[in-house]
Amino acid sequence: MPIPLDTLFFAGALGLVAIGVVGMLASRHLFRVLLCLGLAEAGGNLLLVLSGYRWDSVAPILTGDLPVGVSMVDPVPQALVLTSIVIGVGMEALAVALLIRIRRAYGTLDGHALLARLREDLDERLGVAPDRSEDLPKGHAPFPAPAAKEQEVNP
Amino acid sequence: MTEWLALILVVMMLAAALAVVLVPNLVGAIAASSAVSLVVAVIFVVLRAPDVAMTEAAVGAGLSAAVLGLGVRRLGLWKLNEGKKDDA
Amino acid sequence: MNLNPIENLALALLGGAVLLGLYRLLRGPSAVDRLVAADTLSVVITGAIVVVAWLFASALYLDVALVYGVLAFVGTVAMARALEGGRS
Amino acid sequence: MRKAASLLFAGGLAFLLAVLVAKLPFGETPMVLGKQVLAQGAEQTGTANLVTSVVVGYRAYDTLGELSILFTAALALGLVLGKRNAAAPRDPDAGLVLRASADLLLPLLLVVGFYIILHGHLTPGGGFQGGVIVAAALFIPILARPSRGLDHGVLVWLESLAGALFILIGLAALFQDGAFLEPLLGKGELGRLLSGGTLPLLYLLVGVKVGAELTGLLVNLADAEAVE
Repeated sequence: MPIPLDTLFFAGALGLVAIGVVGMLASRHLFRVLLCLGLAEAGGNLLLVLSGYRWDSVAPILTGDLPVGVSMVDPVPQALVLTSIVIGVGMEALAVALLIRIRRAYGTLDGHALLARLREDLDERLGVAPDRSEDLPKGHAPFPAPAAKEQEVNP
Repeated sequence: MTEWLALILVVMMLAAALAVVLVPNLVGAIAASSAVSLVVAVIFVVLRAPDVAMTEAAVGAGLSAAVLGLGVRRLGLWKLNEGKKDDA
Repeated sequence: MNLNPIENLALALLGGAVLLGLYRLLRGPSAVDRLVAADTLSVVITGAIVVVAWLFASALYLDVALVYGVLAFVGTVAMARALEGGRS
Repeated sequence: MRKAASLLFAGGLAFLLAVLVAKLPFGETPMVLGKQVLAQGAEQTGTANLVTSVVVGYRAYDTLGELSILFTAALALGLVLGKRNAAAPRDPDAGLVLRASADLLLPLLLVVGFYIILHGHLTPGGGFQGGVIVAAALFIPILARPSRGLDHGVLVWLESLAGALFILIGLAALFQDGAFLEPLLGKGELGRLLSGGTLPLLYLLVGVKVGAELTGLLVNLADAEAVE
């Protein structure tokens, strides 16, 4: 059974975006989140180029042996995607550098552990007692009042 | 014939993308993501976009794999542990 | 698109090679297997781009294959050095 | 709570993409802008590759912005990683195969890269692709012999020079009672190497700048000390 080419490629691009986004949301390791971000980016680029495609046309480059009256694909989305890919690799390198620093500072790249650490750090900085148990109501939690730190916050 | 080839390309792209999410070892995941950008480059060629295909080939095959490989090496995540997933 | 038998044969062989490489990429028990599979796939896909350029009767796409063939080496080498591990 | 937010985000994204795809025309005539570029691009800019005419002709100002984004990324990477500890030992050299092939590949890759850059207005390719290839060419020897390192000063000078020349060409066009970055020097004959006025020159500068930036970025990443 022949499948129409446009449906096939659109399904592929959308599937790539979907896999990337779901992978970003589902994975805990930050490096894998970065890889999934790359997948979603590739899918988005594919969608953009697909939007400029045209049946029975040639690449937007004038050559000597071009048949008369042949149509060309839209060059504008291609130019946009060209710059998007190069910026994407710059961002990827920056993200890798940030991961190296995070690993150096916290010793882990697990997203949940990092979030917990960040929350504790912020609470400590603000002088608020850390609320580690989310299921207990706030009033029940033992609340050690750090007097010195409260003075720091409200002078 | 050409439809079947396009189907093979799309299936391979999605399968490699799933491998990026599911493969336990990070180096294997990077290899799979390199394969994804490989297929995306071929699809760009089929869509008559040689400029974009060339950029995707250069970035996806060479530069991105190099950046991610260096990152994995510097992060010390390169070990060949296949048993457990994502020892952070 | 009407193809003569030789073009059909070339496309069928390329499709088979891609499927075999994909099998090893998905199955490969260790990261080295996946890495070698990705490298093999990049060689096969370089050939596929050349065949596509022949089918489109346009020499423009050969540049893409050139860039691909040259740069796949860089990515593979970078990942191989990552597999060697960090400072010994 | 967080799972609900994730699900909401994924659902919203799926809805957005579905609406987008339902409204997109596939395989039909190009959009208004694309039609204009296809009809007049070759006469107005004199380049055979219409993607190039969009990137460095009609959208050269955006390309300048993109170059500054890439520059900012490289700068931020250097700042985040910090300065290399001079006393830290470097990685050992690679084996014989990689060292020998690095010596062979460096000139070959440089030739391919500059071919791609210089023919950007005639065949597919251009400054971005060629810049990536040049960066890969300069990076392979470092991968083979990490002990040798690379001089950052030359890279910084090349990059700044290319960026400054890009802006200078734009300003020259501005004072030639044109617009900023409008192509100068006539169109030439379509399809020759010396055609398109200043567009190939601009693309060459883009290539040098991208190559220097990406090389610096890769060297910085390779120099970052290993984490225990």
